[in-house]
Amino acid sequence: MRDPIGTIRSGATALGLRRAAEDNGDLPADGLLIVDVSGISGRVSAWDAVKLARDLKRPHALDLIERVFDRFQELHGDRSFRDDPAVVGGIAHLDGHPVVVVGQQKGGSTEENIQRNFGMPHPEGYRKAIRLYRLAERFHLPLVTLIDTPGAYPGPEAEERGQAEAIAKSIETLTRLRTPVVAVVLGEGGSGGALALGVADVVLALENAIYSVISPEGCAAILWRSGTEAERAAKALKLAGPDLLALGIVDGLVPEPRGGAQNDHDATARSVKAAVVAQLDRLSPVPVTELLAGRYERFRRIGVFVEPETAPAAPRRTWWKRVLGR
Amino acid sequence: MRDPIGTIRSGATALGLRRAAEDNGDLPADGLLIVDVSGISGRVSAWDAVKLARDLKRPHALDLIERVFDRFQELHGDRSFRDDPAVVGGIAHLDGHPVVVVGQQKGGSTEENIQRNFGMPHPEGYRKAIRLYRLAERFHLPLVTLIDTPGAYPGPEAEERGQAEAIAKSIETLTRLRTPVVAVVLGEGGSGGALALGVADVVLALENAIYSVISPEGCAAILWRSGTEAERAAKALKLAGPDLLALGIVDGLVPEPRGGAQNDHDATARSVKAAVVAQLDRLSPVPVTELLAGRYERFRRIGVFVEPETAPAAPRRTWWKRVLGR
Amino acid sequence: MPFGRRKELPSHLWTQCPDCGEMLFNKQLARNMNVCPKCEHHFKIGARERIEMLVDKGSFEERDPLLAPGDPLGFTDTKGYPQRIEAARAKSGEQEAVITGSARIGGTPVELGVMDFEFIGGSMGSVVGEKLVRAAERALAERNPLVIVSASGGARMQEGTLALMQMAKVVAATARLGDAGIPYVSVLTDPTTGGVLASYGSLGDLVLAEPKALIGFSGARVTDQTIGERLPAGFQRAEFVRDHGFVDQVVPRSQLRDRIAFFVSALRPTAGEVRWSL
Amino acid sequence: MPFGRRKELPSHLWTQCPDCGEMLFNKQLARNMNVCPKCEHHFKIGARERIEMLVDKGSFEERDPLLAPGDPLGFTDTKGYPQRIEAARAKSGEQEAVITGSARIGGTPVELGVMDFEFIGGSMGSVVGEKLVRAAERALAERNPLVIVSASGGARMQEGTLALMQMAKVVAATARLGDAGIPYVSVLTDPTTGGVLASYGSLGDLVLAEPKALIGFSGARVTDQTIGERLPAGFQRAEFVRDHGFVDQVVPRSQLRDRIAFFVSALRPTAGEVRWSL
Ligand SMILES: [Zn+2]
Ligand SMILES: [Zn+2]
Repeated sequence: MRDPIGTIRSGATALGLRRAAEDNGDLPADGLLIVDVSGISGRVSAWDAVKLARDLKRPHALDLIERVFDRFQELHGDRSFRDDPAVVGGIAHLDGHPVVVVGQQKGGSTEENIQRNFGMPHPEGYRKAIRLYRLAERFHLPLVTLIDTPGAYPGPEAEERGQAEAIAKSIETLTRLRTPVVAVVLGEGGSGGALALGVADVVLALENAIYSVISPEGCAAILWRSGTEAERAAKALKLAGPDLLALGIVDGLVPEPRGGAQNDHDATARSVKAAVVAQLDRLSPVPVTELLAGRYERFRRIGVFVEPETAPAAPRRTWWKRVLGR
Repeated sequence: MRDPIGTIRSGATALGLRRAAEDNGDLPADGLLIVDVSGISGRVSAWDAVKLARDLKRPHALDLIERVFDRFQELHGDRSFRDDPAVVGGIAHLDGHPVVVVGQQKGGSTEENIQRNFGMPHPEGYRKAIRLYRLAERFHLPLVTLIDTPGAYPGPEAEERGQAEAIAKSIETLTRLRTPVVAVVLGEGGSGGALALGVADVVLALENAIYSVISPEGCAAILWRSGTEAERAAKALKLAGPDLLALGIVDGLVPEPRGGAQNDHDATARSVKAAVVAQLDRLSPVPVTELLAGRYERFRRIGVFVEPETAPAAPRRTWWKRVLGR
Repeated sequence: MPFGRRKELPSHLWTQCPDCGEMLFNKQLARNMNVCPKCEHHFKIGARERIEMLVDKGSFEERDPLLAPGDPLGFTDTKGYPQRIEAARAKSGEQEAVITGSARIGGTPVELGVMDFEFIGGSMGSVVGEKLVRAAERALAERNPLVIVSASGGARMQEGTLALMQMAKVVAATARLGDAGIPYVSVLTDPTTGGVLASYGSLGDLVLAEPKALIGFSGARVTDQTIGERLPAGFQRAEFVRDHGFVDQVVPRSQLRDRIAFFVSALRPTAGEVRWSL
Repeated sequence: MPFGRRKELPSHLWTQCPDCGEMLFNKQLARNMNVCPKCEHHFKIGARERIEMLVDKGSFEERDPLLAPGDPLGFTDTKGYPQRIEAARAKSGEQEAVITGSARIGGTPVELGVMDFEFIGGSMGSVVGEKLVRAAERALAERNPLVIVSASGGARMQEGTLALMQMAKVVAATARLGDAGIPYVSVLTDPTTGGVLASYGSLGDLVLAEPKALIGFSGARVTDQTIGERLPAGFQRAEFVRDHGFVDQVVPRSQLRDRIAFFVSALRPTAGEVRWSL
């Protein structure tokens, strides 16, 4: 997405950004998905979206798996260290088709959240995900990922066991996975820990989901040096559904029931199911090489930058100024 | 190797077993390797071979790597848990060719042995090996493995982190690795923990090396219910070089200096280098599909069994006898 | 159905459950697939009983039933290897430690291998290796899923390094299935240890285990003696091994057949195209 | 050679080593590649200095030097994003947080990307992503090894989720190299954290690191605060990360050029046949 400076500088509502969403290909415009940001009326504030996305009563991965899929058989373990309860996955039927599904799992209660580590995976959670991705690939089963995490767990054991490597490898595996992949952001899409499940042919988000490079609280602490500016940071980060659609981060929004997904898990599941099935109907006949080329292009074009034909060279400092750091 | 009952029953010196060695293909008979078991004179007893193979002063993996290869650059880590000092590996030049080398590393002193865990890898050691196998495959570099271990470490942490899975995956990776592989048993080839590095196109052993399904001490403890019968067990297990050659377990023996490899590391290294280079000269031009087919066949044919054309059915017990366990 | 050969059996008519101490009538136990009705203790069962339990009725065709071990090392400890084989045959009623064949599970044709712990501790020698490789090769040729039910103390010492090499031989064959997109389901039953676990036992696309089955590389006794530490609770039991990431599911015996049927149906090999139909 | 831009620099003429406290003349330090001659502390250096240090003299041809960030979110905290960019340019003398180009290292042609920590903490936004992807795509087209030297606090907050997506964008490109048998060497320098480490930083066929470089997913401060435990000695330092299995070698700055030269020569891409010649 290359644009003249003027267009870019005008910010998120610029034509260039809206075009990204329109570019996102041939999503069926049959009302299952919101694909046109201009069609969204009465959108909630960024901060309300953050609160909705984090609502304890919101349907979490297993709530939706139970409703969207049939005969789900959970598979455990990363084959190297541990079964991470913050990541769930297995084989299931979707509308009569066998698929592999992998998701991050938050709890619906404090107790369950402690068991699920609040949906924050350890490295072994990502390695379990990778193993299941490979299972899908080997047997040519479509892969559905469900994203819902505040982020990867930042504890010292997670660092020691290679949190960064695990996320990186998960991303890498998805970029080349030889089977269709559909990702759905259910609630919180927290940074790299979310992206590890988010490299897909089609990336969808629930209407009130968020997807962000950093938590609003973290951003506020760093940039405003104040945790209380989280609301302002949330707005600035453009992390809510309509922004994500406008920016081309997601390809479509799955409508939520009135007031939010927490009010009706069944209705939410019906929307998710319809959306995912429609996408897999579309992707399944595509030859794998085309699929991979399309997936590459989808992420390849994300980014906003200016590329002047000619421009003045940056002022270079003399070497001694650079040595002296001034 | 199928044989009529009579031949088999006559034991290890039977024609059928010697034939296995002769079947092992076109090893160059230029004196670099001992490939004919009948040509071995003055072989040491099985128990002496065990003692020689375990000699602290015997050249261990890094002793040989230093002498056989040039510009060895050690690479660390399994990319998931730890760098295991009991497994070493990296990229080096061999006779002017870049290769990947991976070996089990014993210490030459008690102190070093503690650091190297006496050459007994943890699961992460095998996972490091697998990573290096894949590196060799990706860049079409030949792989040389050096086997020298009492066995995989049997401690509880090793069990928890999947010792069995790590060994199994290492074996599996080698069976399908798309680059030439030469394995050399340097000293102790201890059970599955050794085999994890031992699935190769050509498997060599130093003349006084041993390779066994179980340690003589372990075998004696189980079968004779006495640790002091280890010497007898060593003999029964046919674990010494000439036996391994006769059984078709190894394709050739690398001659050791007079009295054993411990007496002259440099001369041992020269023998190993000549043998490995000769094998890689032979294997490198072979197309990968043929290489894999040959490697499959090499292991496929190992085993001695009887397949009668017709035979009486085994006596079946009636169901109630089986229920009652008698 | 004659479920029933059991080590733990102390009497003609009843058995005491080693877990909960309950006295169980043998007939009642057999009717319950040799699972204690009170505490769900899974008694060991033989390979024939296992096959009857798993496959569609009448669908099992045994392969290579007569393949028999040689005595390649002339191995003798307190008795000769051939005598041990004879004794194992008499005790188990089987020719060797694995039974292989073709069958259907929930309608899906599969190649099946089932180990029998009563035959020299389910130890793997040349015959076990050869029969399993042939099963895997049939699976590859027919594009049928492979199912192996393990119960083994490991490699058979009496065949020395030849037994060790069976680990590589079988894995070489199952690995080919993986590359060809043909599913391999490994079922670990009490006990699966040593060389069987350190080869094909651990390598299923799916690894299932029976409740509380002992699953480990080194026997717990070896580990305990070597290290001299106390072991964690549940060490080397199926649930422990699942929580440490190596077993997909712990499946009660009563559900095993249906579970395998589901998996071999869902992972049915295709000709490379995306599977988007049942 | 002008090695020298350094945070730690407190004076015109001399610098105190933050590790050993030694007072070092700046000229002496610059001559020693900005490594403390007493304790081997590796001072941070800029991207231009790094490139001069690594490539064959005169071989570097910069690519895409003018690619500049937009302000897609209209992001303003205490100041606007465009103002932050301007300040970073003035401070670093660079247009963005990565410099890319084609060069030779020890005679082997490579594509090179070097990050500059002084440009908004080496943060990765759309320009870093685009320049690195173009470098990887050139490496693929020319079948040249790719070398990326990282120094980064992670993704650039001011570009929001677009910055996050650069992780996937760059990895998608480096992953293609892997499939094509073209080597990618990742060099981690002080500090490499966050989204850069959690994407291409960790994915080199070989991962090298400078001594004591801070390498971690979450900043140690974040980890410490989140968990409230004391951290192990050397936590998130290069040697610690190597011992935990994620770094192949910790390479002193003085040896880095030769080491990379060896690796890109040994792993030189071939047309699929086995490499059995130099
Ligand atoms: Zn009971
Ligand atoms: Zn210093």
